[in-house]
Amino acid sequence: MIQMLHVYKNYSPKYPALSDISLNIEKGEFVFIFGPSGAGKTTLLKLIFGAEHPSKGQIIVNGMNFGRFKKSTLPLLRRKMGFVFQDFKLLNHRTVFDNVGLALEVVGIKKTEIKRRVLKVLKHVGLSSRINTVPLVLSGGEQQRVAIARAIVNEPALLLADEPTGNLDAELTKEIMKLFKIINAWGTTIVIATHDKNLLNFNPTKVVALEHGKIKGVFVTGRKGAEETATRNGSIN
Amino acid sequence: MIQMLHVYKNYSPKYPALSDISLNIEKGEFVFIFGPSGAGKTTLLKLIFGAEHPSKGQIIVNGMNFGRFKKSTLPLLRRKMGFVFQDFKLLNHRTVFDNVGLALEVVGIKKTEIKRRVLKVLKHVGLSSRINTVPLVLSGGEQQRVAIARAIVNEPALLLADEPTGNLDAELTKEIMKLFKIINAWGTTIVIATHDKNLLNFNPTKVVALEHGKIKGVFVTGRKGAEETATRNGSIN
Amino acid sequence: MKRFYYFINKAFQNLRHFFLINLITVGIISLSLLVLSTFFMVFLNLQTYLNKLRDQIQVSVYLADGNTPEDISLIQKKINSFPQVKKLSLITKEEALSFFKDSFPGQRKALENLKDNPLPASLDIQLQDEYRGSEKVKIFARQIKNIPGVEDVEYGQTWIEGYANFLKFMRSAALAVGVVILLATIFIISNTIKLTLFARKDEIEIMKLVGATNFFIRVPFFIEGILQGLLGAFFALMVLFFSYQLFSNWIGQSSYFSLKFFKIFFLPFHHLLLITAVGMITGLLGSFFSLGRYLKYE
Amino acid sequence: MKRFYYFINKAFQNLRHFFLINLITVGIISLSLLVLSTFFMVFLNLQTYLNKLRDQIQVSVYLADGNTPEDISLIQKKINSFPQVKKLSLITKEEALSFFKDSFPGQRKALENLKDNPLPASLDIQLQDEYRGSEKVKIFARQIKNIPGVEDVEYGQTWIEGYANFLKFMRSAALAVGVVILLATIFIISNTIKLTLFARKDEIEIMKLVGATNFFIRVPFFIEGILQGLLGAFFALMVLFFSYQLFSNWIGQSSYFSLKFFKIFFLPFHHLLLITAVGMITGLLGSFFSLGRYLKYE
Ligand SMILES: Nc1ncnc2c1ncn2[C@@H]1O[C@H](COP(=O)(O)OP(=O)(O)OP(=O)(O)O)[C@@H](O)[C@H]1O
Ligand SMILES: Nc1ncnc2c1ncn2[C@@H]1O[C@H](COP(=O)(O)OP(=O)(O)OP(=O)(O)O)[C@@H](O)[C@H]1O
Ligand SMILES: [Mg+2]
Ligand SMILES: [Mg+2]
Repeated sequence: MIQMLHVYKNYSPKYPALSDISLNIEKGEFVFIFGPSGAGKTTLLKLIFGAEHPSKGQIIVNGMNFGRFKKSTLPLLRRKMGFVFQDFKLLNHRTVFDNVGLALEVVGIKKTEIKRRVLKVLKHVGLSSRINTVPLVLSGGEQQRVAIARAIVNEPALLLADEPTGNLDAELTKEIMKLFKIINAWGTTIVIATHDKNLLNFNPTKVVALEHGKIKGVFVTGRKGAEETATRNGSIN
Repeated sequence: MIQMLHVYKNYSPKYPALSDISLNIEKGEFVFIFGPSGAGKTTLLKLIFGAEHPSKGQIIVNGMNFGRFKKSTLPLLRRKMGFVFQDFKLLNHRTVFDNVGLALEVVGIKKTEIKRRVLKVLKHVGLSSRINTVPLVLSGGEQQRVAIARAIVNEPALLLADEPTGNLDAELTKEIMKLFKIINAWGTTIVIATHDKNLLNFNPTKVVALEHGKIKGVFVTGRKGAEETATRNGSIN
Repeated sequence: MKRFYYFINKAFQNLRHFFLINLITVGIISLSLLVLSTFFMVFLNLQTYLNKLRDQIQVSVYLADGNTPEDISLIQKKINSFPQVKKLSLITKEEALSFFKDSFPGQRKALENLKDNPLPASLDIQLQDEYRGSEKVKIFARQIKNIPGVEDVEYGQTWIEGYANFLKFMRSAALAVGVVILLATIFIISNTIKLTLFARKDEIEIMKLVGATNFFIRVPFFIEGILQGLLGAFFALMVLFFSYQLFSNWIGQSSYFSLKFFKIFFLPFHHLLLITAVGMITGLLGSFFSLGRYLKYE
Repeated sequence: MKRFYYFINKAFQNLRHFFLINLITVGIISLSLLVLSTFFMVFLNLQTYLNKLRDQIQVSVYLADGNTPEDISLIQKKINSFPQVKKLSLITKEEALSFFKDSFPGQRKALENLKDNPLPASLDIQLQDEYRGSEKVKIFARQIKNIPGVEDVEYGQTWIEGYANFLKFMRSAALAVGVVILLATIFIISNTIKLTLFARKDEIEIMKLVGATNFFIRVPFFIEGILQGLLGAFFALMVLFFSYQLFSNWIGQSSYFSLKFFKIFFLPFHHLLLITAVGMITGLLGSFFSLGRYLKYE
């Protein structure tokens, strides 16, 4: 699904956000990018999403090389992805329904079908009662769930979630992780960026530990006590 | 410092965000408002900050009754408060320095003094190297720390922090909580809204448990095993 | 086709959603176009009025006293054969005298003492429209003067040249002012739209993030821009029309004005279309160029 | 005072910070004011030109043939005592005849045959400025006509009334158009500023949240609005001035125009001040009213 080969990203020459990242994520995997604040987690997800371009190195997503294809195919690629942004990126003055429906609207899906699917996914994240509210008046956790709903409503082949439970309490976090697991079971590849150790324990998953823009190691956790598998900087899998 | 008497807040008649909240927070206390997503934590803080008005009930902050005083004194009251907003509320196109300095600028403090204090507080939150960056390009955790810096730079008598560590890793969370403890030791009253159980264990503090807009109980935690003190709905202290 | 319906729908939805912003935009477009069309109307009316003045140009041919009535009708025939001539009328010596007496009543007594009628017979020629230019009249006058029996030809040389100059001056001044107003209108409309897009750049960014193609994002904005231009033009022309009505009524009722002196007319249909087109095209292009900026985001 | 310096500083900082938005705003203000001032200039020039025409109004007093030179100088004295009279000049019978011959060369031959000079002597009166109204001239003419020895008085009744009507028409049309342009300018400027504030409402909200008073937030915006108006007026008047220079040079060099016919002048100083004031005041008021909306936030 995702191959990164010796990828570097420097926003400014002084502070490289990512250096020499090589990573291979298979279709259907459930991967955590784990690291402290400023480690480069968001940057990594943005590179996969095509929202940022690597300063060096190759990124291949779904068989497409980001360095090669035409700009105009990016939207088509994105329609197969879902992204939960760390800052949500919701339209603050549109209703929750419109926000979630937008991801389907751009594909040209029919109104009735949009309605059906949006209602379903809002039920999953526990926001059925908030359908006609605007995000502006929602609580932080509610906004985050709208962002999650939008990311999964188009049943993406790849779900990228940036700190998707940062504003959710323990109970809701559990619910959302369960939801992600279900989606994963249906075949969606999932990559979650987080700084929260607790998240890692939800199920046996691959964890890519990031620090100062470098891969510190790759673990598999969840099976009672994390055991390290591959090594730093490593070609994983 | 803060008295709330039978406070209600209904954004819409159907869903009361807060109902019958009575609360007394003394000067110098360190209080957590703890509850799940949508419990009303942010609403409670906003009421204390004067950013929302109660539908019913009395709120007295620093001896001033919010129902009574003139609108024009609100800014003066706010200068003695700091607020870490859940969504940061930073000026995305101004530098970190300008953002933090703004809280001092509005009071009319001299440029050299602003510089001294901003540099000091940015060092405390570990952002000295980001001084001339704009929040737009900062990582989520960095933005949150800018928000914290702005809230404490004017050495407020009351610090309100809404989920101040939601985007911070364990290490930074510890640092920030230590910083809050220091500020608290200097006499600042601190009220933190959070859904994160882990936060509660940092030091012996009062915890106000909120759920569905109601006070479920008040605890004191941190002294090895939380012991409940006052009761639900109760007049605390 | 279903796609198109969606876009139209979306555009209207946006107009409704950003109601205040759109109201201001339409208001600004409207007023810019109002200024433009008011200018147009005043200019066209003035030009028509000046053209009417030009229609009064005529060439007077003074005949020598020795001509017999037969000579005169021969001269008439000769002049009539010129393509420049539209209408020809004879003023006999007697008619000339009585006309002179009417025009200068103060001198009537003096003229009554005369034994001979000192005034010559003349032919008044009205010219075809295409021969009213100052140069063309000059040439024609010279040709006529060569006809035997014609003593002199007059056509208000100084006046006709002054008039031509004035018209040229007016036209170039109006052209300059018109171009300024037109450019100002286009600049204002397109930049107003640019300003409104500042407030909506989040929307564009988010649409790109959920996989909307540039085309998909653009089209509703284009339609919105066109609609803004259309609405702006509509309101501008409505206001202009009602002001025109009020104004002509006021002229009609006013005792000061003889209606025939100033009968103002409204903008002709193709000018209305032109102004509407200016609104719509600048609305479209304004959206087009402003969007470019934001569509670069990824 | 230190406060004031801070505000000015802040305003300039904002101008720089929101450079593109401010550039567009200043551009729009500039063009609006350019249209307004171009209109003003054209109107003032036209009015001056028409006033010059009015200065050519004169009253001709035809004297009876029987007057002796003494009679005539008595009449002259009498007329000179009227307050309306500015200048009086005598045209003798001989002068009248030669003038007539010059004016109508076609009839020269006819007139040479005359034994008596049929034309009367006349007095041409130039009127004081304040007595040039159509009604006032009429009254004056009637008074003069009653003087013994005066045969007739002429003053181009129809022309003077037509002119007065035209002037009235022009003034009210210009007033209407001017008011439309002025209102459009004010509307456009204030709403442009409103649109720019849409893009900056976050800033206002956040300032309130950190404890800024409304006064503290407002003042830099006001100064910014005033500066935008000032800059806009400055650019508008610069462009107008250079266009004026170009245009008058073009007229001066053009072989078509006699300079005395159209000598256009630039806007007088107090009009420049007026236009600058319109820019600054609408800039200020635009900021004032737009800010109100956002300052309500808490
Ligand atoms: N657009 C940008 N321009 C310049 N620097 C940037 C930009 N985006 C991110 N950075 C910097 O790159 C580093 C990595 O940022 P990133 O957002 O990837 O961190 P993160 O791991 O997501 O952190 P957090 O957990 O705080 O969100 C940070 O130091 C950040 O300041
Ligand atoms: N301005 C508003 N208008 C209408 N409803 C609102 C408004 N602000 C908050 N609410 C609703 O009130 C309830 C409480 O919101 P609040 O933001 O206080 O929750 P919270 O405890 O902070 O939750 P979270 O942990 O998710 O931030 C939510 O259901 C929210 O949708
Ligand atoms: Mg991040
Ligand atoms: Mg909250």
